[in-house]
Amino acid sequence: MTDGIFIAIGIFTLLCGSSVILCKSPVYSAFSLILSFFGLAGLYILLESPFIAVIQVLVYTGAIVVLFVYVVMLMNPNSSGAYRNWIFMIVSAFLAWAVSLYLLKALTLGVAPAVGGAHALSLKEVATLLFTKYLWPFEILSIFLVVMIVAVFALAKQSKETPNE
Amino acid sequence: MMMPLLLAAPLIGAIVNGLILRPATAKRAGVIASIAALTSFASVMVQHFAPDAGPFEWTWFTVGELTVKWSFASDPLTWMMCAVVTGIGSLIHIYSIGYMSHEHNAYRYFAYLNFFLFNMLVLITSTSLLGMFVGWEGVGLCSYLLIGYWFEDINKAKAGMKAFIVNRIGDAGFLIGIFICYQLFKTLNFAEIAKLLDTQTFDVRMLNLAAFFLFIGAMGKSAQIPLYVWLPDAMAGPTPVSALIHAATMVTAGIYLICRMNGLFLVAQDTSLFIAIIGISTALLSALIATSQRDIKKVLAYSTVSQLGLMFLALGCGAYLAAIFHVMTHAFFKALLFLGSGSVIHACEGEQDIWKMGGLKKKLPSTFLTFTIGTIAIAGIPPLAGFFSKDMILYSALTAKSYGTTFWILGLLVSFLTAFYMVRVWALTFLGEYRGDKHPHESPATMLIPLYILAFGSIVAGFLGMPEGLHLLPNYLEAFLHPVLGPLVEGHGALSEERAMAVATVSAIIACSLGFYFYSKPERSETPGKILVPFKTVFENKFWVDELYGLVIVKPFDALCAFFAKFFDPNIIDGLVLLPSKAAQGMGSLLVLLQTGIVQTYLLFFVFGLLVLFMVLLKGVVL
Amino acid sequence: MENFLPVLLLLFFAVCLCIGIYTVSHILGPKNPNASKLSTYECGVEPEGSARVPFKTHFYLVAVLFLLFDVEGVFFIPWAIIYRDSLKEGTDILIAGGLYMALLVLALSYIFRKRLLRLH
Amino acid sequence: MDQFDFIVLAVKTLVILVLIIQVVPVMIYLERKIAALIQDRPGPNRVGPLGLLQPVADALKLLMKEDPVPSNVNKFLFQIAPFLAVMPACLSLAALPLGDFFEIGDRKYLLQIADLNVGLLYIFAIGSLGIYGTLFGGWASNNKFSLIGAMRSASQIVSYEIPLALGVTGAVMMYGTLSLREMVFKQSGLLLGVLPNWGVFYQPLGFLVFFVAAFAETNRLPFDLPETEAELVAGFHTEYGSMSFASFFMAEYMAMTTMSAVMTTVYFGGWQIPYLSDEALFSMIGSRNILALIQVAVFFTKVMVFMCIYVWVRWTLPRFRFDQLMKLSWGNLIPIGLINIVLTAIGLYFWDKR
Amino acid sequence: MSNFSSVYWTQFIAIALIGLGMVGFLIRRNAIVVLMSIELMLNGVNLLLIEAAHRSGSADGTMLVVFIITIAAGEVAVGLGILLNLYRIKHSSDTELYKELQG
Repeated sequence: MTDGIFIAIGIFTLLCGSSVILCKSPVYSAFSLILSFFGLAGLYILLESPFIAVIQVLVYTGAIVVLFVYVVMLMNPNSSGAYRNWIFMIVSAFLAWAVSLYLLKALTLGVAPAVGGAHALSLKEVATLLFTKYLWPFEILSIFLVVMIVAVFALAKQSKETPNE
Repeated sequence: MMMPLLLAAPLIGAIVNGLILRPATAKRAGVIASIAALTSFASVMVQHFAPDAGPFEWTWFTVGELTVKWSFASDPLTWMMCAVVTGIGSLIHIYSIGYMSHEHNAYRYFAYLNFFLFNMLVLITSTSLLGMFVGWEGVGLCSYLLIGYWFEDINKAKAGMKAFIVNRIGDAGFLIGIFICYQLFKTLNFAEIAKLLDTQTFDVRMLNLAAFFLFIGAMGKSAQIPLYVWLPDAMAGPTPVSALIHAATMVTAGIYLICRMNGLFLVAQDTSLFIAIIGISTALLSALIATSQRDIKKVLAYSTVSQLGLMFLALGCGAYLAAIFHVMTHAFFKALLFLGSGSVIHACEGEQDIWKMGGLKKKLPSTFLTFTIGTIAIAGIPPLAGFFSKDMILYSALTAKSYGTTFWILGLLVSFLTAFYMVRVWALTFLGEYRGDKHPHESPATMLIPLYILAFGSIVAGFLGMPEGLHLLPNYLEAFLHPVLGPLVEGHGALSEERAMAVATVSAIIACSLGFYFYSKPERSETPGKILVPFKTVFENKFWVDELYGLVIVKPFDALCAFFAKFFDPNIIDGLVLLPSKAAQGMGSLLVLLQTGIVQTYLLFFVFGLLVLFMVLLKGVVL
Repeated sequence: MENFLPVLLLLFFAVCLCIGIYTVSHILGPKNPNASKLSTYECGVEPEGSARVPFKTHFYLVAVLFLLFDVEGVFFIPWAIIYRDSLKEGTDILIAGGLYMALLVLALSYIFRKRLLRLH
Repeated sequence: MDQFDFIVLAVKTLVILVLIIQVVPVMIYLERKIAALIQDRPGPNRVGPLGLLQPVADALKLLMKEDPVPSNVNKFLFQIAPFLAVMPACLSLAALPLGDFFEIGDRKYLLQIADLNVGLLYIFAIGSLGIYGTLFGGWASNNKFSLIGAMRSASQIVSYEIPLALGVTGAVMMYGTLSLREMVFKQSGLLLGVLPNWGVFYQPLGFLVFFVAAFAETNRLPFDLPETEAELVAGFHTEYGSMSFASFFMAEYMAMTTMSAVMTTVYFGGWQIPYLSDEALFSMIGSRNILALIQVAVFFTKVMVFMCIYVWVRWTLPRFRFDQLMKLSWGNLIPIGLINIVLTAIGLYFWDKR
Repeated sequence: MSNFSSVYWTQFIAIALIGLGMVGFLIRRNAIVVLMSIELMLNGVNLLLIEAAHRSGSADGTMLVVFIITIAAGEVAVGLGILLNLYRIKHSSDTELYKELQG
């Protein structure tokens, strides 16, 4: 039964993913992006990591895509000429297809056997791991976020100088 | 001991004059030069009466199995030529002391003159073709330097260059001839070649070819048909130069070459015939031109060319003795005539146009006397030198193996014309009233003494080679040169020798009277011009030969050079050089097209690279 | 995974609710559109020009700051969960949290310092 | 997970969903009554006894009215926006513990839709999706004022989510877990003999930040800047007709209930009766299910108390200006939240050392 | 739930997502959609990581995903900031107009 749900959600995500890149107007692609992230959250739940699912929904869907929608609203882009010319589409489609096939092959080559019972990861275990083994990356990431804030302010200041007609 | 002194004297004179005592006055430089010439003449005389031991030898260089030895031998032919060259050379040196007295840096002139003498002696005395070639080149150089002595004047400088270039063409032919001789005989020594020609038989065609090329060298130096154009222009040099180089010595080098190689030319019959034809046609052509020339020196120049033509006629017919005899006599009276005209020009302060002279009999008595002797000699009136040598040539032409009579008739016509234009010049300059605006005066003694000596020479020289038939004097010359030039060929022509002599004398007398009749009175002097009107312009313009050469050779050559300079070099050569840089630029502009600046294109390249990376990493996998 | 099943059910029921509301209102509600109803309501004023007029980047800046601070806030929660238990082993959890807090405060003061959000 | 359990689960989910949805009409009625009380006027009493049927009348009216779709809008987004607002509101109920558990036969079933060990985080995650309703609604209706209204309300919700998270972090530090059910169990017992062992007494500052942020989250006065009738004509849902307009309001009220429920669970002991522990109560009553009912009743009374406070605050405080709004969130609430975390950390350090 | 059918499905979906993302940022002219497709690819990677974590039982994969999400957040923040400035200059979000850095 769970396989069925898994495949269903998977297909749903892929559909939304393809509509992200195919929709002419960016608002609709943003909307389909939200739906695909929901599908992904569902997949994460099925893969027994609820913490990541919630983080995904909270950070990705709740903040990043909001930013996307904001920018889309700010820019109100006209959806003329959404795609590049034909040759590009065919070439890129082929290239993507080829690379994906190779990726798939590479992954299946290197598949490690399912070692140890795949027990559900409780939230506490994940949290402790974060603060023992991965403490320094955690701190560095916080520094990264501060730097990002400074960057964003710099960009915003720059746009302030240019006339905002 | 005498032989090295013969050569060393003029060389030392040239060095002293040219390099050491540079700022010498004309007189001092002239005296030094004359002393040098006289010492070499003395050494020649001493050489004759007390000959040295063997040939003076000095190896020059050895290349492979060819060793070139520089050796000087004195056999009768060399001695005679040296005598003529040094004799007349020293007379001209003395004469030019007076002639060049008012020149301010005459030391340069005398240095060149001595250097010329040295080179001529090297040419004559060397026993190998290569040694002769060295002399040959040196003489060419000196003639260039001397013709272009007044190089400030562009025309004179051009004349010098013209002489040099035309000579070079001849020298090239001479060099090729030397190569072929070496190829054939493996040696360049005259004696050895003569011995080989007697003993071995060679391919006749190759011999002819060698002879032909040697003759081209002779043509260049002795101004025959195709390469004679430089001689009339060479008159641009001072008159003594013309006298020495372009009458007596240098121009005879060609004849001396052929006499020295007479063994070869005897065998090469076709070339000899060719030489005869060229000789007679040059003689006829230049004689015709000479009749209508205005400049006194030009007339004498063309007469020299025609006399050389006669000498080559003799050589063509195998009469080497006749040629050499005419060389000797011609040296005397032509030098006399040139020096005479020099003193006339000197008197008229540089005026050379005979129509602006006249009546100089009274003002220049001694010049008039010597000039008349010279004119009579060249005209071929019996007692003087000209008659005997010219007659010997005509008779040898008559008795030649092929076309004898036609050569004889043409030779007769040439001597008739010679007499006519010489009397014309003589009459126009000395008889009648003075037409010029100058006031001529007699030349100083230093110029007159050589004239008298030469005049005496012109009279006496004839008796040396009198033909046996007259039973007056034995033929000393023939006896003297017999070992070198071989026996006199007794041929049978249409007329006997005495009768031929008679006909020649009668024609000379008729020509003289005709010339005298026309040109002694000024009002009659125009008539020959009017009679031969159509021909007159042709003769005056020298048959437009210079213009023809200009058109045929110079213009296409210029065009060729222009083609290379303007089209070939900039486009082809530079094009090739710039090709790589242009190709690189082309490639560069191509690559720029790829840089469209749009992010997606770069991303496409990125993904493509990724794909290639995967393909490499997962070799086994096929999509 | 089991305890997320009810969420799925809840999702299903919510969707049914929405669809129900939508269909009921469409069935019951009358449909007679006229010009005034169909034009966007500009409190009586005639609407002109495109509605989507670009406005100050202030709003965008707020959204970006929210994104970055939200991520930092989220990191606090796992720290909060294990704070009490690992307090027994030692104070290094405190130090880690303190460092993190310091950086957060630094970022916040930077925002005030820059006065870009008209917060002063 | 056999068949029977699944059915019970489905029924339970449905019942809880309907229960929470019923809160909306009750709230509408209550809001009007309390507003009237504050403004010293009788309030709705025409429809039915004491005006109790007024909400039913409103609902029917909204259902019956036309739902026009203006011409120059993005049809799809315009119509889906209200439901985008309702969906998160419904989904966030999943983690709320209404009571302990009830029994059918020998099996026990929890009195909440799903006991997630990431419960609280789940609620915030779903809560943060509420923005899309406003954003897409405002943008799709192609109306300058509604667009600006949408932007403003989005900014407001966005900037008040952070203090919300920070406020709660203090409590999470104390309880050490994100599951709401465990939090309620941890709040049983007495604090210093007198006070019930509720979170609010441990985390007064945390509660304050959370309480203020909750108001902003639901766009309730004094933060209802976006829908101000005077300035922006009713904000982002100006163009919406009957039912869509109603769904926006429904979403708002459900969000209010969720927020009050979370406050009661985290800070006021959820279904715990202050001085009566569950066992004592069970020994008095005897049957587990009746106890469940009592617990649910206690939970709902607490929620209703908070809802009344919402309404009370709405009709007393004046509206904030937009920049004041921002200043309050970034300038005051977030710093206080951080201070609260620091204090809790230090407090716990000494509390555990003892 | 742990022994669900095979690794095959998740990897296929993840790689499909990555492929879609790749196609997206190659063919779309609108800069925002390009960024969105990049996010799509990142999520594909996250899915792979989670699947690996699930299969191997260790939580390292989860940690990595958390870090990826934060960095993606930072990236989007700055990316969209730059995009906005470009829009301010070019008045359009069409990537083919951002051509200055060429040649």
